[in-house]
Amino acid sequence: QDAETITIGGLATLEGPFAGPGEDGLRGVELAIHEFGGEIAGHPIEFISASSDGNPDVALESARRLVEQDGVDILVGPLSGSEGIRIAQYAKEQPGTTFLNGGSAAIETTLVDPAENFFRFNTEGAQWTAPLGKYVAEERGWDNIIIVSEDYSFPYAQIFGFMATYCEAGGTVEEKYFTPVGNNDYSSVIAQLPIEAGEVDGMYVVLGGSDAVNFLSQYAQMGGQLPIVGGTNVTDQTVLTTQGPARELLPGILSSGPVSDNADLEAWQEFVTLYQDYYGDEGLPSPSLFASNYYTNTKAALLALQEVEGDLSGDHEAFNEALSNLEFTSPTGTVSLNENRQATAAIYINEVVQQDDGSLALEPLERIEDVDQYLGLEREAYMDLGLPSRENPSCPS
Amino acid sequence: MANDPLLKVEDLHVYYGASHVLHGVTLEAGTEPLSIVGRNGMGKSTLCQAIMGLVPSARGTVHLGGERISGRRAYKVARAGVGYVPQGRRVFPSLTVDEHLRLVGKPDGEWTVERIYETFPRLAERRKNGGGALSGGEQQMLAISRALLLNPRLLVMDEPTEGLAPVIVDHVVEVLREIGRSGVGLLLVEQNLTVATEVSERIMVMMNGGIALETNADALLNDRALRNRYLGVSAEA
Amino acid sequence: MMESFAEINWRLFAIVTLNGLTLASLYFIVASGFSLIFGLMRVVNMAHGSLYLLGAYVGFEVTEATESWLLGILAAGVVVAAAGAALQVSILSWMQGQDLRQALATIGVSIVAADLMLAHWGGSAYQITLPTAMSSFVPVPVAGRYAMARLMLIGFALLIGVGLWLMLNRTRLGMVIRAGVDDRRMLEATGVNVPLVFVGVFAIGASLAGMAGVIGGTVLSVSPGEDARYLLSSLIVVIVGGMGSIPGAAIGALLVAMAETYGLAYTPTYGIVYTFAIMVAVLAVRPQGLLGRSA
Amino acid sequence: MQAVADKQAEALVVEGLTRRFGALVAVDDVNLRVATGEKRAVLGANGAGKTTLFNMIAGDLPPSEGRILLAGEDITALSPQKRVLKGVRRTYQKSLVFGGLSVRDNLYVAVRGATGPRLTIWKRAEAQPDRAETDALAERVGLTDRLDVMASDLSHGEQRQLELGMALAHPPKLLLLDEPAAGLSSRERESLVEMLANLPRDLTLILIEHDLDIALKAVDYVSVMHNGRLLAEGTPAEISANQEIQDIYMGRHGK
Amino acid sequence: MRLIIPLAVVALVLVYPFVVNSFWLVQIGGRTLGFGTIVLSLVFLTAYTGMLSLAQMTVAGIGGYATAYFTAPTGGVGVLLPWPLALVLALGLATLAGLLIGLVAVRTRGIYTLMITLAVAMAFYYLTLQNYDIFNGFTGFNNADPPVVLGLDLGAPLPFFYLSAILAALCYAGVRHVVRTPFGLALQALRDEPDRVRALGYNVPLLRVLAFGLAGFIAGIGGILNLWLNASISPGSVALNPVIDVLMAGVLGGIGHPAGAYVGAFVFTVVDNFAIDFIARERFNTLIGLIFLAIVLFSPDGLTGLVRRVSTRWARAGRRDKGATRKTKDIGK
Ligand SMILES: Nc1ncnc2c1ncn2[C@@H]1O[C@H](COP(=O)(O)OP(=O)(O)OP(=O)(O)O)[C@@H](O)[C@H]1O
Ligand SMILES: Nc1ncnc2c1ncn2[C@@H]1O[C@H](COP(=O)(O)OP(=O)(O)OP(=O)(O)O)[C@@H](O)[C@H]1O
Ligand SMILES: [Mg+2]
Ligand SMILES: [Mg+2]
Repeated sequence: QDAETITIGGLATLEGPFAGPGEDGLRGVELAIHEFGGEIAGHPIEFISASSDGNPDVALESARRLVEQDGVDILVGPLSGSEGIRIAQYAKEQPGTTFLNGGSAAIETTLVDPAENFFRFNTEGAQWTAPLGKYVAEERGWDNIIIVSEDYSFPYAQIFGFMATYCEAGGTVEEKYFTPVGNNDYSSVIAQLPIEAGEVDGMYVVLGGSDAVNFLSQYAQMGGQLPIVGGTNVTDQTVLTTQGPARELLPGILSSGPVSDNADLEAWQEFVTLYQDYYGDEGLPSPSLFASNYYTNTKAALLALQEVEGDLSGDHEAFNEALSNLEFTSPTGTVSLNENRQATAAIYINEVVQQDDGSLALEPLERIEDVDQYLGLEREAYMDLGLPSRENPSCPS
Repeated sequence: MANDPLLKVEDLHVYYGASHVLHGVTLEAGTEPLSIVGRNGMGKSTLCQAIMGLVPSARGTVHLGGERISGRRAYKVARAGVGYVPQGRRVFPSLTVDEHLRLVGKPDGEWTVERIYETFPRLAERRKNGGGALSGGEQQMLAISRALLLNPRLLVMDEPTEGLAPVIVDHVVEVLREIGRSGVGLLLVEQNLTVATEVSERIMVMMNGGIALETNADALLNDRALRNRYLGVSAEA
Repeated sequence: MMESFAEINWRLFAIVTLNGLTLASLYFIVASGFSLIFGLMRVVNMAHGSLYLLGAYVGFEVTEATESWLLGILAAGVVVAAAGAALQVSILSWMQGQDLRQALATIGVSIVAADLMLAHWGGSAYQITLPTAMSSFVPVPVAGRYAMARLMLIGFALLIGVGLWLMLNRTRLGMVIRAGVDDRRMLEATGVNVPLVFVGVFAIGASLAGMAGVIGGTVLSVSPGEDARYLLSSLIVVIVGGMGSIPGAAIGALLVAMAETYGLAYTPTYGIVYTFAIMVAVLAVRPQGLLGRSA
Repeated sequence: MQAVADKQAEALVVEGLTRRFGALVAVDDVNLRVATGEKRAVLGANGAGKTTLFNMIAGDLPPSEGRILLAGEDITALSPQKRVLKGVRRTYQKSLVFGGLSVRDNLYVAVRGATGPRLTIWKRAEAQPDRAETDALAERVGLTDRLDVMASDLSHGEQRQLELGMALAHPPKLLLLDEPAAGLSSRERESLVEMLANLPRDLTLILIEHDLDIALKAVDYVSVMHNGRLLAEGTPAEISANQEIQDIYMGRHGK
Repeated sequence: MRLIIPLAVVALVLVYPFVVNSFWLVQIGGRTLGFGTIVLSLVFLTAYTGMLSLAQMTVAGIGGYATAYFTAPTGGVGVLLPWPLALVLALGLATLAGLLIGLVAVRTRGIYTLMITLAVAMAFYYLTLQNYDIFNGFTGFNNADPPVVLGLDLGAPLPFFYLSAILAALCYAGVRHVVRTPFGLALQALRDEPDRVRALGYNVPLLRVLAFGLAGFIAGIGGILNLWLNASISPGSVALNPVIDVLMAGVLGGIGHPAGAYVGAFVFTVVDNFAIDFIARERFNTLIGLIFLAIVLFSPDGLTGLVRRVSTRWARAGRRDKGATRKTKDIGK
């Protein structure tokens, strides 16, 4: 007997500056479906995608379209932080649909009264950076740094994670420089930064995509030599695939995040080969963080479906149950969820290196297992930290 | 060819949207001046603009000395040798008087910038004024000069004496006569019958978008009945 | 302690001022082309940013291929000029004088252009390699040392500014353009091939945008989204300075860039708000811009 | 006291009125006294300063010097719209009509501006009592059969007629006509002359007109300007007899 | 005869909810009406006063932010008020914003008005982005749901749709009425010849500012509906894209006629949602751009203009659509 189709909706930013990552994210979804041969327990899997431009309103519009118009059973997405918060909120209106996160990594999504039917099998912004703070304090012996960051919620979260462990380890932050999103001439900020190490041991830079490129090359242009560690986006694919002189500045930069190109983890290797075989030169040279996150979440959905043999009756009761208890090996290693349906997984500390073929890649320096939503603190202790903001946390020198 | 008339308009039709404004105008003009008179809203300006290629004609043709100019862009018509004085002056506010003249003026040819300044001393005084900052009459003089400087074969003038002081009108009449003698064609649309009749012997009357009558100067001046019928001027005037 | 503070602040101030000047130069170069088109033809070319971006990408490709920055900027100038001319002929010339419609049409074009460029060049950031001659430092009083590349910007700006000014005020072309803006049909009736003139002007304006793209892509970098940024900055610069006035554009560029850099340096939070506030203020007081001719 | 009294008798008094444009003195120390109900023509060569004089009386241009009294009251500093409410109306040498509105609406905007509340948003124009006035106006300027045409579709002359109609809305006290006959065909000129002849007795008219047949017929008194100065004043007869004026202005016409 | 179209529209709106699914009801229907009302405020300004304002989305945003601030405080930002009071305040603030923008823009003309309002819009965008005390910065406000009135949850699809429909209808009727009143006629006169209007006894700046105020009020209503549609508002809601979207919708529908606002909003919303289905996932923006371009090129007065021209071919077509195009054409003169 042929069971009815199960539809999966993919929601990502196919417009605006995040279009590149968005496309790669959806590749991740398709890849997972492809891996399962496009069907689960006799249920053919159908895939529909919708686009956003990073603006919550638009994300919501597309989500509604997928859920209410195309009647998807499972929605994977969205890509960016504030979109995620909005969609998680929408999930409450749609108990009949199961939502899995895409690439979005805002803390609040799964922390501030989380939706029963919203699952995030990828780690979020603060989890990504927590290990790095500890690392620079202990391995590099930094005890006084400055921070240069974009002025909105995602960077706040990354700084939050970083400082949570860094300050814990006794480090101090001399100064935080926040620059408005989308500013591209940093020379005036740079003019205020120390040129080489001294009072200040290093600089933590949390800028996205081309802004990172601009900052790095302008800092170099002004002759800056302060050692730099970066937020996760400072070394994402947009930056690593940069064309032109800025490339020379990237090798040696440290960052932390859920993936590492050269991790000799076979789960990751398999994923990369799978990706490259399926997409050839259509895709990026190697899958981006977003591809892996979308892939992980989709795969989780498919595994859970397998477990319940595609039974979505009663508002996905069994299916959601299965998801909550699911533990599996994602490209970045074992993933499991906590009571907020937020992933606990491994995080890498990476260094940018130049490959023999000239391309840039992330070389793992260290792999930290089981980083959970509370960054290894007690739940209460973590909650006491409050939510990230410009001022919070703070540990001035 | 020599035997081609300077201006030949055949069965010219013009529409504005749905309203049919010119109903098949046909006329010929040689180098002797031709005046067109008629009440307001009869289609005189439309005819001029159609000849200049400023409004598209739905049907009919216009020839200048045997060469077809209808359907051409305005600048080609102008280069073919038609000088145009539009109704309502249409001077360029952001150009000074001097710039207006130098824009079109050429060093050689009948009319030069210097000659214009001699003909209209008032303009010479206002040389540096912006077009928008001129008095109505000064603008009118400028509009006329702009057309003269092209040294055209045919002058199309749409109420060129509007807003000019009587002395200047007399003066312009002189100039037009002289132009007529110099072998340049002249198509003059006028409300001022005196001017029309002084400048040209041949007169046409337009009514409801067509040439209603061709007559001559003194017929128009003396035949009250005719004036009444075609221009609506009350008989006892 | 105290005077060391003062010292630091002076150095900072000097550098920030230099940054302001150089950024202003970049803005001016982009805006000059925009001003030419917007100011003189009353065409609000909302696709100006796209032309900038296109220029940058073309410049990058050529520079990489030929290893010559000069060839890069030349190619960009030519290619984008052609693109601009095409835009004028194929679309804008049909709605000459209807500035709202033209603005909208160019918005449509910019949407398509942005999408196609994204398809071709992807989302990553591109940076154009400097001629080694330029990638050095020069000693500057108070500021200490300063990057040659950025100083070069000022040179370019002066060059272009003077060139344009001469073209507009010392040639017949300038007159023709102004007249054409006032009453295009009437100008045609005096025998001027207005369409041709306008295509020419548009091509020049566009090529300026293209070359600006290469310069911007060298000193900063280019990536999707830059088109909107430079469109906006050009709008503000030209509006503040006054349509079609090249000196105006220069002043506008200075004001905006200074507000931006000082804002970023001293009050990062609201820096950007200020630049727009300036524009609002200027227009409220002088609706035609600082040096604009009142229409 | 006495002075004040006979000032009141005068609809318009202009004292030492001067307007400079840079170096040029467009209107140079002009003094006028126009009695209530008087019909006055202002003649003068092109660029003599007539329109500029109007602009200052109507408030469109601030004078450089001098003052303007309307029925004894100093209005020099008043805004144009205030002067309209005091009964000053003008036409423009170059027609300024509202192209996007029908002829009727053009006239109605004029009626409304001259009378009561201008910002009513409760009742539609059609439902307003004063709507009817537009027909009368159209009648007077001979546009009755064009009432529903878009003003932009009118011919030049028709626009001149409309321009005049707008100035006649809601009977003005002081009417300034700047070359009303320009662009009118002989037929329309006749009806203009008729219209001028039938203006209410108490209405004060100042007329700029280069068509002397009209100008000299329609007025009781003439002021002649030259290069911004008041050159001569007198009855039409005196003026047309004046040799100097013939030479600099009237040309053959005077003879 | 003249009633046919209005009646048809009313009938359509009444049955619509019962023939479509919740997506078409809320996201297409509701959005068309709310967003359309914002577009209406733009069309009103452009068509009847000749002033093109890009700040209408901003004014709407102010209405939305105010409503959220007073009905759905988030993260310590905002003051909870009873919803009727909140709405009155929101509309008041929107109108005030309109008046202020009018005051700033009053001396500018045509394309300059477009620019100064664009500047205002961008300034406001960055303000919301950077300010956390009033606008809660990047995150903005979430969970701003419509009130429950006498047990009727206005947030539920059906009530929300009808609420939007009623408000939209009122705004539309209001505009149609105002433009025929002496005030409205004066605005149109001012669009064509400001100097002449002054010489007829009107206070031109006052007229302009009031027009902006009225437009602000309308935009405010649209802004509140828009907020309720998304139950959230953030800087993204007043960024450059939405600001331009309003203009695009207006042009699609026809900036010369109030009906164009809703037609445009509808078409825009549909294209925006479904373009992605017609063309390869990545390139659908090209399609949107091309559609927009085509409309601008081939029907300057938008879809309504197209319809009007076709339907009135026989009767006085020439004049009418001349009148309509004039309105758009004259901007910036
Ligand atoms: N742009 C236009 N659109 C529609 N109709 C027009 C337009 N211009 C003129 N008309 C109409 O066409 C007819 C002829 O106009 P035209 O200007 O040619 O008359 P005219 O003889 O020049 O009148 P006048 O002596 O007043 O200048 C008039 O009825 C006028 O209403
Ligand atoms: N805005 C201005 N700037 C500079 N000069 C001006 C301005 N307006 C008018 N003028 C000059 O002032 C003089 C008087 O102009 P005005 O319009 O009053 O003349 P007029 O008597 O009305 O002439 P006409 O009979 O030709 O209309 C003219 O020489 C004109 O050039
Ligand atoms: Mg005419
Ligand atoms: Mg005059």
